[in-house]
Parts: sequence; structure tokens; C-alpha cells
Amino acid sequence: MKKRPTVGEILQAKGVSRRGFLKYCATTASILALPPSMIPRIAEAIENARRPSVIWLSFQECTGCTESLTRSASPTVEGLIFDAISLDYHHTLQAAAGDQAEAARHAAMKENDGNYLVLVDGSIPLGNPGFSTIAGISNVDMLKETVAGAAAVVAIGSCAAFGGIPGADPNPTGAVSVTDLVKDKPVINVPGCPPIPMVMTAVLTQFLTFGQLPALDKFGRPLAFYGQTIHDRCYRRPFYEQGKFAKTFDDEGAKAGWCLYKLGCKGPTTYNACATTKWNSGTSFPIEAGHPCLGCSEPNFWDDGGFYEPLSTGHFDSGEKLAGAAAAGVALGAVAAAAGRRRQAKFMKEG
Amino acid sequence: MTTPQEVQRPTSPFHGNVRPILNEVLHALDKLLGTNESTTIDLASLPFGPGELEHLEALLGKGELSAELDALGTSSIRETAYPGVWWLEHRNAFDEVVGRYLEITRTPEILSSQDADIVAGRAHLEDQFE
Amino acid sequence: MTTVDGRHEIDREAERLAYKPPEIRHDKQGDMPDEERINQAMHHFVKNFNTQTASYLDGCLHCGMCADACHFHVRTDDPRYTPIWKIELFKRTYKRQVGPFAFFYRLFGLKRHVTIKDLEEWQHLLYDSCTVCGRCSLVCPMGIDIAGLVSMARHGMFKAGLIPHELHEVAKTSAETGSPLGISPDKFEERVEWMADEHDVEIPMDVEKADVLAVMSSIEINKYPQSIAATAKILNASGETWTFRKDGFEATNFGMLSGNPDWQKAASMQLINAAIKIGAKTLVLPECGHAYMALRWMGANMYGKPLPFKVMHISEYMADALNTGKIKVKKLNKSVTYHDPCQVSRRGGATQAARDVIKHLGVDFREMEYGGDYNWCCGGGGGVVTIKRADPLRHRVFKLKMDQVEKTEADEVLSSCANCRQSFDDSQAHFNWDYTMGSLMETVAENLEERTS
Amino acid sequence: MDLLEFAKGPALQVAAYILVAGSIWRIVGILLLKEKPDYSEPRQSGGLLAALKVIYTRSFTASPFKAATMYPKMLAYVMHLGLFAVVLLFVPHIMFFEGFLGFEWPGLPNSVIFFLGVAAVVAGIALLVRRLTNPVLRLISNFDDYFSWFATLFPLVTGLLIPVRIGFHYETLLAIHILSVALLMIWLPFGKLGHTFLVFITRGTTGMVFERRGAKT
Repeated sequence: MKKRPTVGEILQAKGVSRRGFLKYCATTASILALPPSMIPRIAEAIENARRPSVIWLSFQECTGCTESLTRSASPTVEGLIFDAISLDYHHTLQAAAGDQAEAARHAAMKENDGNYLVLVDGSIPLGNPGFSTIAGISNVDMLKETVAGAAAVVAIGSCAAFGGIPGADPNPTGAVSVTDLVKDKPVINVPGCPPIPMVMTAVLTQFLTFGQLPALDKFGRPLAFYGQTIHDRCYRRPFYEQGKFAKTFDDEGAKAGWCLYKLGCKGPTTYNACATTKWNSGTSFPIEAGHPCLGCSEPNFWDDGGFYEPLSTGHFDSGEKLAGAAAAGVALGAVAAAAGRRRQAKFMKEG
Repeated sequence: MTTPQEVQRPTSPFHGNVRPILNEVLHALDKLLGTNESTTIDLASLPFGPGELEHLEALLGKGELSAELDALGTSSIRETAYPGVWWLEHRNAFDEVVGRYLEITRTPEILSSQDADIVAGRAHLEDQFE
Repeated sequence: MTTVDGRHEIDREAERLAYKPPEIRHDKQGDMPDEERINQAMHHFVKNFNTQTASYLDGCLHCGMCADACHFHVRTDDPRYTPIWKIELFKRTYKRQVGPFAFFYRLFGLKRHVTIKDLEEWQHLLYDSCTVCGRCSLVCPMGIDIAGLVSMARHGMFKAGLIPHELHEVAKTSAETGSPLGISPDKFEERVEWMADEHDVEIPMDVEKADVLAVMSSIEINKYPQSIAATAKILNASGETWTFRKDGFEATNFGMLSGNPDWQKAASMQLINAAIKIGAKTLVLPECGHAYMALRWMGANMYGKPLPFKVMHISEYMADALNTGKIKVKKLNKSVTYHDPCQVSRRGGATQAARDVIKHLGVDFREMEYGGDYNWCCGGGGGVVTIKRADPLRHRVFKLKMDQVEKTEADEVLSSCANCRQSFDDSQAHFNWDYTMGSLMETVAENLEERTS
Repeated sequence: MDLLEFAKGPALQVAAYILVAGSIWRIVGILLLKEKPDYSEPRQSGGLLAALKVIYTRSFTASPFKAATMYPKMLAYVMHLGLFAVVLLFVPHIMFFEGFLGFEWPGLPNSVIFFLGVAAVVAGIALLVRRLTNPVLRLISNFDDYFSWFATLFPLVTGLLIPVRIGFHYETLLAIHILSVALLMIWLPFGKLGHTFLVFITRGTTGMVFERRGAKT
């Protein structure tokens, strides 16, 4: 097996100066949400990192995640990272199709056995294997086959990470997440609908530079990006603290950019980096655009109450049951009083 | 193409995110003077409302020195009106900002010539003699 | 060599080294077995539970503020004298037997059964250390009428035969003879005649039909007989057709104080029947606090329907007569303070009457600090003055009253309750105090202006 | 279903049923006991107006008792007003109520609410210390007093901790907060916290009984 070049070698071959490299490391640190003091270590790690092989599997998905990633893959710094990986299989992006494509997948698996990364977007239907197939192979079979020799699996997007929209109630296809199926390999969840492209590349960069998996939260998400809530990092947070809320999408509060909590913002319970990393090369993010956070990077976000229902809203049934409770109270009270009176009468008779 | 409706930008840039940064810069300057320790603040990791970053930039102003670096796109390294506080902005080949930092230091490291480059440059110079 | 008095044990737990106070005497009437006493107590607690008492017993927050209003607690700092604690057994029985969640209390044993030891201990709390003055009811943030509950709790204690002997004896005498001091109708008549002679006043007795029935308390008949004459003078002066009756003269109600509702009813009915018999429009109660509570506010309920006559305390009657000009009094040149009988003022609502009378007397009236409705009790109400063993405690409590009176620096202290007067006299003797309590009624009677018309 | 969903859904729902049923049970259980008619001739009119009067006036301390009860009364005021403000004037709470009432009212800024909440907690702790050290309160206190204290302070503290975070996630703290509120709702009708509704009945009774006598209420 020929030795893949290190990233340092690749950059050097491209005539990038040390200053340029330092600049690159600084921006990488920024992407990885690492403190600037880590730059020297990153520099060292990147210099010696080698191109890994990546196999991308797309199951029940909308290609939004790929769109998100490829939109970001204009030649930016993170784009360089993609130059540094070897995307050996991605049936949407690759030119090859059918048997040829599958052959490429098998070749990559064989050549990099035990070292390649598997990226998955989309959920896997278990209801009927025929619901979603690629080259006649059911999603679940392809996943199991591909993952067998992988170093790690990255579940890209909320569908792969948590089941997502295909898995939403009533879940007609019996969709499950990658973690539901892959138990013996490390799985990194990069949820979001879609995930922030920079976050996707950062996870790969992390793997590439340090050769290890990032620290994960209880949902298997890299803490570096999913460690804090949107609410915590939201520039509108001061308005929340002041109790200034937009009540409709076109009132004075909305125009003044007040907090969107009342409009159902899920920022306080949503762990993601949108508020700082932002979208479209740092242009904006939903709250900045005036729309509450939907909480798309959280499990079951689709089924977790209305998007426009404030978080503090309780989920009550109709008032009828409450009226029933009240009626029960009246009955119990009457019974208790009657029992009390009966006791009194009995005691009076006894003297 | 026109936008379907005019979006009103909030008139006030004050969401309260600028002040804490200035405070942090102040402490970093104390540290620089005290223990000669440099600090780098990654502005991308901090929340900013519309207009706030510009507000911060304007507040810090322009100092005596500014340099431009041309490596993997241009970068501007500029001392602010407050000596020791540097504003660094990295751009990629497409002139998109990819990183923005405040460095509180005497000279930002990236301004210094790097050994690896010196070695490569020296070899290059030697070639000139042939 | 010193010898140690072995009768008193040293209490080493006390804050300061001290003798253990002597055990409180627990009195028992009758020879019921303990089981039966508990049963009786519980049954007669339970009888009292109605919407009103339930709302009180369910409402307590255990804030303890009533302790700050109770003279017994304020003077001793003994937490057991916290008013709400005095009805703890009553409350416990309510929660266990009748309250909305009684079922659970019984099922899980959340409130333990009342024991004979509890009842014995509470005898001291429900009788010796509560004058039913109701001051605690005013501080309670929930507005619980604790004094009223104490009265009801006494029903159980009485039926269990667990009340102080003296009070039981007085109540029994009252039930048997119609007077707590055993004053027979003939003795009463004798006294009336004597007073008529002594004070040269006409005193009608056993008139068949009269607008006003006047009654007296045994304390007055026995200890302050001049009250009889004073009553007569005032009623004569106001031009009423009135009478005393031998078949209904006793205003005190020791059935109520001791906690026997049957005796309470019997005593009240005696007066009610006498008044109805002569077709009285008004029944004038003497200077007696608890008599006012017994007849004015509880009489109709004993009767079972509204009374066909008005019930007035003598202070109310005097205020009315003075305000309408039926009687007139000379102006007095002295300073006076007034001690409010709890049952007449605070709990009876006739606070203003005495003040109206005092105003007509033209004296320099000096209201005590927190006088009127927030007045400190004399310490002898609720039957306490009859309980000999409670004397030291009562005297201790009286100190509050003394301070209150002395602060006014008034020449004289007046009141309108023979029971208060009795406690004052007793405590005065105990402390060699300068103040002697005067009677408002007697003061008015002595200073009546002759009718000019 | 995660903890937050459980808290917001079934837990709160069941707690609401118990709160409503238990409160009415207790009220009806008291009101349906035998009535004691009062045949005495009233000195002045009583009735409902008298009840309302006392419900209002007992919120304040009569001057003779002010000195003696100043400390606990002040603490109680701070705690009650703090609780009132926190429960009813905190904007997310208003939204919670709006969720089923359908209308809203103006709230207070979070900083004010936070301050009042902390003040209420401090007052609550001071009241507990008093209960544990004052001989009267030690004697008359029972499980109800201590558990009711806990049931009241627990949601208050968990609520205040949400913005402070301390190592927990927002939704975890929110879930704990809602669960603690559910506990409070479940306990409220049965213990002394029932004074939230009994205060009207108890004070009202005194108003009806004593106001007609013209006696001091």
C-alpha cells in the first residue's frame, strides 16, 4: 500500500509559505472552536496528518446535507481540507455509477481496511428493506457491510443522527438512526437540518489532524460545536434578560430585533454553533434573519411540540379532563364530608 | 434581483456584546504589561448582533501601523488606536474573511519571518549564485 | 453542713441551673377507666366540628405568631402556651376523624391517637393557661378564632372528667343550685332587700310584666352587692319598667366556662325563659364579661331560634341611656383609664359603649396603650380565676396588666366586669398594688343627676 | 420521551389534575360539613362583604403586634411577594399561562425577577432557620411544615438555577424545575400550602362570625 502524503507535504507542494501555513492553522483552530493557544499544536498535528479515505453513504435523505457541504466547498480554507481527504465514494457527487461506483467503494474498503471513515447522511428504513436501496442493496445491508472495516462513522445531519424527518411520527418506513444500528464502531453525530458546513468539515479536520475522535456529548455530538446552546451565544440574549420579546413576526419588537422566545424559539434547548459560526460564510443565522430557532439539531425536533409554541408552554389536554378532575374533587369532598358527618352522628349516639 | 420586502435593520448596534470584549482586552493589556503574556481573542467564537462587529472595529480605531500579508489570500494585520491591540483579518483567495482575531501582543507572531521560510529563502538566494 | 431539700429535683437541662418546677396537678372527675375518658374526649371534640371550626382547624399555618399575642406565653416564654398548641389535641382529632383527608390520616396513621397522658397535660393548657381572651385570634394571619376553639375543646375535656377540680366544683354547684356560689333565689332576694334598704333605692322583684329584665352575677351578689343597688338606680333613673326575677337572676355561665354544653344551655334557658315570661323587650346583663358572650352571642343558639328580646350589656345600656338623654351624669374631675373585658369588647363588639359612658362622665380619659380591642386580659377570664393551682401563673401574667395601667398614670382604673374585678382585687392583694379597680356601672350610679323633669 | 417532554406533558398534566381535584376535595370537604346557624341578633351586617373585608385586612398586621411579629412578617412578605412576582410576572411563566388561558399580561425584566426570587429564597431560608431555632415553632412544627417548605423552595431554587446553569443543561434544569413545580402542585392541596385557597375560607369565616358582632376582626 503506498503511503499517502501528509497534509504538510501537500501544502508545501502547493507552494504555501510557513506564514500561510500559520494562517491556515489559525483558521483551523477557529473552525475547530479551539482556543488560539492551541495553534502550535494544530500546526504540528496538521503537518504530519495523512489523507484518509472517506466513503459517503446516502440513505433516506434529501441531499440537503451534501448541498450544504458542497456549497461551502468553494475553495476556502476548509476546502483545502477536502483537498486533503480522498472522497472515494459518494454516489451523488461521483461521476461513476452503478457497478462501477460499487466497485470503487469495495476497492476503497479493501485498500484502507480498518482506516477509512464512513460518512452517512439519511436515516435507514427497517420497515421494509425495499423502501430504499442503492444498486439493489438495501440501506441497512450497505451500512453494515461498509461499516465493518471502518475506523469510525460520522452521521451527517439529523436523519442519520437521530432519524430526522423520515423517523418523525408516524415513521412510516421504520426509519432509524446510524447509532441505532452501529454499535461496535465509534459514531460521531453531526446533526442539523442541515448541519453547518463548517462543522462538518471541522469534524473531518479534527479526525484528520489529531487522528482521534472529538469529545462528544450524550447524543454523540462533538462538544466543540454542540457544547453550548444557541440561546447562550445568541446576540439577542440581552433582550431575553430584559424581558423584551417579539410577539408576532411583524410587530415593533420583531423590527427592533427583540428575543424570539415567544415566537417559539428553541434556542435555549438547542445545542449548535449557528449563533457564532453562522451560515453562508458567516453572513447570518435564522435568528438574525428574524426567525426562531427550530431546534433542528436536537433529537425528535420534528415531534417536539410546535415550532411556534414557546418552550415554556405546558402540554395540556383539553379542559374537559381538568373539569373531570374538578368533578372528582367535588365528589371526593362530598364523600369525605359525608363520612365526617356520619362519624359525628355515630359519636353523638354513643354519647 | 430585489428583495420582496424591505428588511429594517435594527437601528442600535448595542446588544451588549461589545463591552465584555473591551473589558477582556483591558485585562489582556494588564497581563501583557505585567507578565509579558500575549492573548489572542477569536472573534468568530463570540456572538455579535448586526452591526456590532463594525461597532467594535470603529471603537478600537486605527493605529500607527498596518501590514498586509499575501499568503493563501490576503490578510491585514493592523494595530488599533490602542498600542498593543492588533486587529487581524484573514481572507482566502476569494477575498472572503475566514478568520478575525484580536491579538494583544507587542508584535503579532505572523509578522515575524519564519525559520522555515528563511531556510527556503536562503536556499533560493543561493540558487541565484549559480 | 448544708442540707439539700430533697423535695425539689435540680433541673440540669434548664438554661440556668434551676429547680424542676413541681409537677402540675392533674385532676380527674369520676372513676371512668382511661379508655373511656379518651373516648369521651374524642366524641365531644368531634361534635364541634362544623364548617366553621373545620375552616379554622384546616387553616393553621404553624406560623407561631399567636404566641406573641398570648399573655401566658409572653410572660413565661413557655412554648406550650402557644395558643394553637393548646388546641393541638382538638386539631389532631379533627384531622383524624372528620377532616377532608381523615381517611388518609387514619389509613396511614398520620396523626397519632390522643392518649390519656396527652389529655392530662392539656388540662393545664386548656384551662389554667387560657382565659379565652381571644387576643391570639387577632394576630393570626389566617384569622383563626383560637379562643373559640379552646372553648369547644373544653367540651371533650369536661366529658372525659379531666378538668380542674375547682372549676368542676363551681360548675356543678351552678348546675345544681342555679348559682356557682350556691346563692339560692331566697338568698338573692334577701340581698336585694338589704341593698334596697342600705342604699335607699327601690328595687322591683318578681314583677309579672316588665320591659326590662335585669340579672346579676353571683360574684356581684356575693362580693360586690352594691352593684345590685347601682343597677337599680340606673334602671330607675332611665324610667324603665323593670324587674329582677328569682326564677332567672344568675348571669354567669359556668357550664360554658367549664365545657359542659348541657349545663351551659340550662343556665341560658333559665334567663331566656324568665325574660319571655315577663314579656321583656330587653335583658340587661350585669358587669360580667362571659355572661355577655353566653347570652348575647350564644343565647339564641342555645334557644335554637332568634331571641324575642334584646340582650344588652349594662355598659351598652348605659351608653344608650346617656346618649339618648334618658339619664344624665355629673362631670367628674379625675383621670380614668378603662380595662376592657375581653368578652364584651374584643369578642363581643361593645368596645365603644364604655367609652361613650366615660365621655359623659367628663373625665380625663386615658386609653391604655393598645387599649380597647387589643387590651391585655386581666388573666382571670375563662374560669381561670377559680383555679387555685393556676394562681402563680395568673399573677405572673397580671404584670402585663399592671404595666399597662401604670403607664397611663390615671387616677383610677374602671372596668365593667365583676370577674375582671375579682382578678384585679386578688392580684392587687398579691402585689400590694396601688390601683383598685372601680366599676363603671357603680361610678355612673353614684353620679346620676336627679331627673329634673 | 425525554425528561423535559415527560415534565411538560404527563407530569404537569397529572399534577394539574391532582391540584384541581385535591383543592376542590378539601374545600368541598370543609363546606359540606354541618353548618352552624347563628341566631343571635347581629349588631351590624355581616355576610359576604364582611368576609371580603377580613380577607383583605388580615393581610396586614394590627399595630399592637407589629413589633413582636415584625421579623417573621417581613420575611413572609418578601417570600410571598417574591413568589407572586416570580410565578406570575416572569415572562416565560406568563407565556406558560398564556398557553392555556389564552391571554397575557406584562411581566418584569429577568434581572428584577431574579432579584426577587433570590430574596424569596433568602427569606425562605431565614424562615426555616427560625422554625428550627424558635422554641414555639419547633414545638408546633411537623412534617407538613418542613415538607411544604421544601415543596415551595425547591421549584424556586431550581428555577433560579436555570440561568446560572452550574454544570447542567438548560433542558435538564428546566425539566427538573417543571417536575419540582409538579411536586408542589401535587402537594399543595393536602398540606398547609392549601392556605393558598383556605386563606379565603378561614379569614372569610372570621369575617362572617365576628363582623356581625361588631367585634374586632
